[in-house]
Amino acid sequence: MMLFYVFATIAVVASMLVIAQRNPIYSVLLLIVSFGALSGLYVLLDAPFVAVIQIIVYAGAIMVLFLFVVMLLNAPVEDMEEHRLIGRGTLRLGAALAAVLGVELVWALTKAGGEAGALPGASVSSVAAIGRLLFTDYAFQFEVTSVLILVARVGAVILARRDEPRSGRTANPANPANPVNPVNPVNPVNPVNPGE
Amino acid sequence: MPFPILTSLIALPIAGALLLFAVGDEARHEALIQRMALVVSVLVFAEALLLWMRFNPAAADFQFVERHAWIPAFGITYAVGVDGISLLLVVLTGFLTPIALLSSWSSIHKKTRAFCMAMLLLESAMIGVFLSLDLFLFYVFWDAMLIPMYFLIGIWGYDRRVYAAVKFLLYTMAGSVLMLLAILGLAVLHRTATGLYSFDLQALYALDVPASLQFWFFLAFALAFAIKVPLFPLHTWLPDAHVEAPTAGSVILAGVMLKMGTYGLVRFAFPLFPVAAAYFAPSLATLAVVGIIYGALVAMVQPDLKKLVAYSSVSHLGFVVLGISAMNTQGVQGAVYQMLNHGISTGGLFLLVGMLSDRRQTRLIAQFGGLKNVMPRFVAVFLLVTLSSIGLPGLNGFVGEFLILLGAFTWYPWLAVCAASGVILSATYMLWMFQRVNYGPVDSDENARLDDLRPREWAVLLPIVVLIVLMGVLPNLFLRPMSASIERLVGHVRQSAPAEIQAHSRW
Amino acid sequence: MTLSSLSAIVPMVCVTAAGLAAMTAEAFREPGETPPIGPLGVIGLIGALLASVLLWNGNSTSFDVVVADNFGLFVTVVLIIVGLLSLAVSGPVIARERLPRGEYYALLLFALAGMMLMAMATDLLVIFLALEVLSLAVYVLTGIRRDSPKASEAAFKYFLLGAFSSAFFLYGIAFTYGLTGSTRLARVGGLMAAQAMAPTPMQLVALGLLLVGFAFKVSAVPFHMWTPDAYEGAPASVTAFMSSGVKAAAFAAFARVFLTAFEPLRPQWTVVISVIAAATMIGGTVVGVAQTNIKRMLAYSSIAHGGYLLVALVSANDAGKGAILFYLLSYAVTNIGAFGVIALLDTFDRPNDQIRDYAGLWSEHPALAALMTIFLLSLGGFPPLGGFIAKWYVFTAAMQAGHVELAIIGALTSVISVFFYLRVVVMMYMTPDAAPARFPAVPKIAGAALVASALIIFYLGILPARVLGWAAASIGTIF
Amino acid sequence: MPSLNQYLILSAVLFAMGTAGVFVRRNVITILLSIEIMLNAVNLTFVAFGRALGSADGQVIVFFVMTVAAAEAAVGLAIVIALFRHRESLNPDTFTLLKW
Amino acid sequence: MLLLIPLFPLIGFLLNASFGRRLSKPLSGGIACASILGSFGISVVSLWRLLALEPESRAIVQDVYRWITSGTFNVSLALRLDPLSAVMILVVSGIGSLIHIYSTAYMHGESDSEFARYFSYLNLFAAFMLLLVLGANFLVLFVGWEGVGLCSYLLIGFWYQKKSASDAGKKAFIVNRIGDFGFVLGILMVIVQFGSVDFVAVARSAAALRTETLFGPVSLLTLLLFVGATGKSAQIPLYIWLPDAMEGPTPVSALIHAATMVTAGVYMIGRNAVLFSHAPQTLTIIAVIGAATAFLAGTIGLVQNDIKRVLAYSTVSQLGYMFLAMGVGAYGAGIFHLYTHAFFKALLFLGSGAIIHALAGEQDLRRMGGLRRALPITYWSFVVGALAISGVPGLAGFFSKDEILYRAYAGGHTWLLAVGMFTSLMTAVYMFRLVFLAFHGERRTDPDSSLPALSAPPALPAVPAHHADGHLHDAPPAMAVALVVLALGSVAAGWVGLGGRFERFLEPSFLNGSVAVVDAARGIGVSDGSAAWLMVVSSVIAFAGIGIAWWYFIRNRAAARSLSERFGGIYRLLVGKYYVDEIYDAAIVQPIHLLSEEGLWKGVDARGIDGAVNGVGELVSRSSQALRVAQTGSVRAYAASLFLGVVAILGYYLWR
Repeated sequence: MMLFYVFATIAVVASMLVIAQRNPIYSVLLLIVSFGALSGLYVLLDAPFVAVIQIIVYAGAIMVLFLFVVMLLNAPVEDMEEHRLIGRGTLRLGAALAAVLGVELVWALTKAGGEAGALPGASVSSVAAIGRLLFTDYAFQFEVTSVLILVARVGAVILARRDEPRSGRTANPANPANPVNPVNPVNPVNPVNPGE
Repeated sequence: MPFPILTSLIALPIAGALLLFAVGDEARHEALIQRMALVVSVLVFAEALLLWMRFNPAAADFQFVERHAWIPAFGITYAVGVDGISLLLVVLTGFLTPIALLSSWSSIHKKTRAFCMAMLLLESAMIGVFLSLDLFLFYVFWDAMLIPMYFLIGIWGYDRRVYAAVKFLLYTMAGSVLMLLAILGLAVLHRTATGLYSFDLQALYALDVPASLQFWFFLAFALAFAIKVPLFPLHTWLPDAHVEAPTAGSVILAGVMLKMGTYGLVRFAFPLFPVAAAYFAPSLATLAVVGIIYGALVAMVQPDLKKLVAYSSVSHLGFVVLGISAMNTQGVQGAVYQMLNHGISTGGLFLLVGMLSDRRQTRLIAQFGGLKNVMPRFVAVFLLVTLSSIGLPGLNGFVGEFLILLGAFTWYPWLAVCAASGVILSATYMLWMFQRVNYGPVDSDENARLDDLRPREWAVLLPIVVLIVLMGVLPNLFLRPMSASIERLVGHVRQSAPAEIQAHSRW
Repeated sequence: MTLSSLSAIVPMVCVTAAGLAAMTAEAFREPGETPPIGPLGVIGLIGALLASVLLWNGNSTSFDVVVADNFGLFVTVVLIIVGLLSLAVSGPVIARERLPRGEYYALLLFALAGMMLMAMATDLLVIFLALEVLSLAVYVLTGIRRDSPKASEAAFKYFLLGAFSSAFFLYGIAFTYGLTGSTRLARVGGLMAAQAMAPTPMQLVALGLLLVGFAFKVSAVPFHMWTPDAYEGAPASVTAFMSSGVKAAAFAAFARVFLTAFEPLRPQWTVVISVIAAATMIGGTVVGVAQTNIKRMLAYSSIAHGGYLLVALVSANDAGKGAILFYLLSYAVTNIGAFGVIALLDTFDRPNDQIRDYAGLWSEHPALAALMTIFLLSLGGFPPLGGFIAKWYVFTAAMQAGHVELAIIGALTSVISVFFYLRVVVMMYMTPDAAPARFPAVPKIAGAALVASALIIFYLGILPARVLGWAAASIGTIF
Repeated sequence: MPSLNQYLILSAVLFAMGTAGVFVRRNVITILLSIEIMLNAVNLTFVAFGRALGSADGQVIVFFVMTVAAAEAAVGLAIVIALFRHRESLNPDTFTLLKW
Repeated sequence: MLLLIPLFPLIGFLLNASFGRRLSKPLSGGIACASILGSFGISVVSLWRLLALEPESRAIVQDVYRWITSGTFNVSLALRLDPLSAVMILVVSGIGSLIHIYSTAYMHGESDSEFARYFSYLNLFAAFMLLLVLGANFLVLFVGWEGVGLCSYLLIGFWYQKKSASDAGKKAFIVNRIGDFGFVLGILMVIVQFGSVDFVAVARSAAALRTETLFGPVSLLTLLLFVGATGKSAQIPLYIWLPDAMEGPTPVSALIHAATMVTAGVYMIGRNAVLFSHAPQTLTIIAVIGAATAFLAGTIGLVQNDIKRVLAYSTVSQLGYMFLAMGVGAYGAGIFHLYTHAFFKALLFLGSGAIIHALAGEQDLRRMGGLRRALPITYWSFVVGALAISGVPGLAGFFSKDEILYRAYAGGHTWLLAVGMFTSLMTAVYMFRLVFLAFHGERRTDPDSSLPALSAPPALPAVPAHHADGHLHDAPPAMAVALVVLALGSVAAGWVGLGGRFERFLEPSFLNGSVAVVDAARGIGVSDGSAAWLMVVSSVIAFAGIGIAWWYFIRNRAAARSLSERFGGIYRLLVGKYYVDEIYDAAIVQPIHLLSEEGLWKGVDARGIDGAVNGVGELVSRSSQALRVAQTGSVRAYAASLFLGVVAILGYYLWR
């Protein structure tokens, strides 16, 4: 019980800080923290497998990817200049909406009586069981994800690839002064799909 | 299986239009294209006459009926048939299209092939409207008709053609989509009653629609038709469309298209919803009478010949609607007859005005004067057409107007009285226009240089002149075929209206 | 597992295989040569088509999450047509824009596979995965013109909002799973029916969140904001593809989920979807009036058409059953045709995507002008074109279901929409062209494809009976 | 032993925070991060529900969600890079070539 | 047989209309005269056949064909010859022929094509007029009725280059249309009341009714019919077109606007005598209006200086006389006067035509005088006509007028009698004013100073000087023949009515086979010698009138001058024709025009209705622009709208 609150507070506070940060690097790091807390919660929900891949995949891979991109683009601090197109009003409205959304969700959950009970003792937690599920019942989904990742990889490559300059209808605004090294963002994802 | 004459009537112009594809639309083929189109339309007219020959005037019911399943799941059939009411309108369409085509020979030189194709497609759509016995089919033709007309106005029209074309299209659509919903409502109603959808006209005649729904449906139908007619407050698209359309377009528009509205009232709105019709008839008639007087008064002060004729159409079609609303034999028969008259005389007027504007590139009355000195034959024809449009006895206009007035007088005398005052006004504006255009000395030398009717123009006008006299002298020739169907229609509508409504509408 | 149990996924497998083939071909090509990648895709699609024809009425299931029922197959066929047409119109664009041919075709085919899966999936998770597959592919295709800031921006907006919406969708799935302990539509349906009388808040939240996810994909107001930007930014051929394909797939899944699993909650969702439908029809048409860029204009028009489809969905009864499918077919063909024309007219050095650029098209490209006119009139719902029958069908369904107000709104908005379709027609036919001969020549294949779609439109408009029958029968297999 | 609802409420709060992220930060990266927050919130819900239902499906689904998240992240970041090439900025408000 | 009567001129019309411009004058004129003479011949023959029949059953009916059939309503083109129509066709075709012949000379100045056009119109008129009087039912009559209106429109505006001419034609047609408006409604009421349009049938069923003591339907419909008559026959309030109609060629004025067409109204009432007899109120109204018109027109006629206008007003006044007769139920007398009037008024017009012809278009009395010696034939025939119209005993006018006056007296309508007498006094005065000014005194070419100048008719055509003093030639033979024949007619025509023979002959037409309601209503026979004193009085009046004219216009002109100065106001009022045209223009024409132009067209149509229509479009595009701006392009705004949707949906579900 204690632990739950600890992890919960960490997760919430960290996430709050994530969106409170000006510097994206801090945000990324803080997000990793909050993910750690989440994996702790997963452990509490005795889902060790999820907890582990949460650390490996999320913290280990995806967040690193983020970090990588942030550094690549090295645009550490966001520019503070206002853009008249979207006024403060819209932003306030948006934030308010987010708050309202939270309230609504929470309200819905509290109003719902049935599931409020304590969690039953027994649970399937062995990695083996999950593995079996994954390759029997969920085999098809698994294959689908392989296509998904293939798409993602191809997309990432052709979008992020440094293109040879060509004349054309869009003489694009002066290219970045800083040299941009070609990145292959797909690597981190490899470990999670032995399917390929 | 007998020869599907009606289908071939609808298909022939389309076939002709496709045939025109074979010819390239280079300028050197123009003459060929024009001739081909003319031949096709003349064939259509001939076939229409054949139809008339073989038509049995004694029978009240639909004849030459063809019925083929089309969308069985929704009880939609390809059903066409002709009765006394639609017969002559089909003939009229067949009659006016070649004339319109011929009249455009000298004036249309841009994209002639497309022009001829549009005219032919328009013709088959119009014939389709008159022949359909299935509401869905009717609506298909009804809407399809708009497109060629839109292009005719928009491409070959005068200066503000685009505005006019778009206005025409949207105005008409706005009315007809609501009619579509009403049609769907009817089909759904038929389903709830019998378990099957049906868009078949006769099946829906038989269906008894609850009064409350009838009102809404009738309003939807009436709105669509009133816009097409056009009835008084909904008429403002007409002057623009008429003024901007090319001569051929105006002829077809005035000659045939406006009749779609009144035809729709007779064929659909009244017999399908007799109760509502009975309820609304007096107000409809009142609007019509307002339109008669209003149209005439506004026509009186128009500086532009085409606008004047356009407003006169508003006035004339007011008579038609009045006759229909009276829903007695004389009224309806007069109304149908007046549809034909208006088609011929107003068509003739537009042709004449077109000839003037071809020669002088203007339609302003003030620009003319003393034409009788330079083109006496033209003026003679002009005079005859003018007289027929002011309903001089012995010419076609009188018969229709008198029957309508008779029908209305036996129904609501006061309406007839007000409508009759239109007789004075029409004489006023037409003769005033005639005087300003044709009488007096020739003041400008452009006018002095005008030449009289050319042979082709004679060919265009002569049929109209003949019909004007013929329909005035031997109206029974045209009245007899329609009488049986009209008698039955009137009987059907009048019986279906309950007593208290009868009392309200005095039917 | 026997081989027959795989049959249901054959169509999408064909397409995926074609995609892989395309990639390989691209990968191993000598510099300078251009392997016939388009034809590969065509072959795959033909295979898929054959497969679906063979599977017709088979109702075979694979992995218990994919079912090749007629509903799914109908949509699959629609998607195959979309695929063929977009392959045809893509060729010139790729050549002109120097796009990476192999990747382009591969992504397009993968997206198609995802769409087919989405149409056939009977499991929320699979639907989600399929959704992601097609979305990611389309995001990339949208931004594939790397050198164009507009394209990248469009991709970015589309991606960001798409990611949000899929998060909501996923959250909805989570709640559904929590409530029913499964993501299989059948079981979900069962448990929903169990307490359809007094739905718990969590049920409603799940419903709402799923609704949001779909509403975004079909770009319904107020989830539509991405549509015009994405459509404008993407290459016209891609716009053609996504405006018809994505919508078809999304609506298929939408219909399947809401008419099977959430059918018990119909009273709950009818109201909401009706409101959204009305808002979509009005918003789409009204804003479309003011557009000056033809792609944006058509984007708004496709938003509006989404509205009509939603009407068909709410009034999905025995009358309106087929309406959705038929409308999807006719809309997809028409829309892809219209965007195809735009794609063909756009040149290397100028987009030609302003409405005023179409001035005098008639005198330069009479055929293209005629085709464009046919497509626009069909979108406007004029007989005797497919669009008319489709609208008529939807309105019939609405009247039958008693949604008269929706029918009226639909009718009136279609009148307004005609206004802006006509603006293009006015430009093409009734406005003298400012600068002559700006338009490129039309490649044979692409032209043939457009003619084919025009013919399909005429067929649907004049002899719709058979297709209507198929549509009704197909959707009959899901409820 | 916390109840299911506590987990759910926690995830709801996180989810809401994710949504809020779009508006408080004027930085594309952060916005992507907030999407990740939302996905994680959903994951938590899945796991909690799975636990409550005593089935492993929840966890399997989370596995797939993570894959999706990875893929999305890859594509998203690629798009951001492409975008950044055109404009020296990560501020979403600057990308307004397409409007009206 | 009967059909041939109108058919002949119709054929003449068709020939001249289609080939006329290629025919020479003698040929086209010949065709015209031949055709009308032909129908005159047939008329005489058919009259002969009519007389052969029994007096009571004198009617020949020819049902040509079924014209309009609609449900229970059907009309056939039927012709009916009975005493009344016999008289009419004789007058029309007879006088018509004379005028055709006269015209060949009178119109000789015109070009070939114009000449042909003139005669085609004239033939067409004859055809329609004959159809009018032969028609056996209201609709056929109406065809003729409108047809002659058309012809009068065409002939008045014959010189279409003159604006005044085409204006006059238009005015005539439109004023007639106003009358026809009433007439049509009358016909409709007849159909509704009696279920038929056939005169005999209507008369039969009308006879069955009781005479209306109050103003009932029959009174109403007869009144409506009478409105038509006021238009056609130029009675108050619609007489205004006739004076202007003098713009047409003089023979036309003689034929259409004196002898035949304008009497159609009188004929129509006579034709429906039974109907009108059942509506005493209407009859009273008719009588009063007739008397008033007679008096009013007479007063105006006194002071006009355009020779044709004087005649025109006298025509109006004489027509008023006829209506007075009809109004007091003296149908026979009315028709009798119609018949005699046809002779002498045609004569007078043709005479004036001869003068105008001789003076090359001069119409102003003040530019005439002393023509007696120059134009003897014209002079003497004119005098005969003047004597006849003034009612000098022994000439045609005397008998018919006296008959009317007697009937008025016998019917006890003292006031009408008085008015009638005073009118005939005025008639004598202005006719002889005309004679004296035109033919006596010395030759004048400039306006006579002794005549008050303020009555100058608009735009006197300047007379070529050489013509003014150069020798004048009298009427050429074609014209002379017509003048002489008509002069003889004006002398002799009256005698056929001696002892009421004429009326007895007509009686069956009025009874239409019904009971003798006509006189039963008043219970008096036709005039016998019993009222000889009345004859004396009226002859005295006639001579008195001539005397007064002699005193003022021969003996001392100054008196006339001083008189006109003493009563300056009245004089101006009369010269200004009571300013009726001006009043109508200000009260009706201008307001309508203004209303239509500013009010309806520019106001209601353009601004109101079309404004609303375009307003809708405007509204849509405005709102479109407004909504469009919401698409700011910022992804965060888009996200906001997305979330808005989410929150709204969830909120709806939770709060509901």
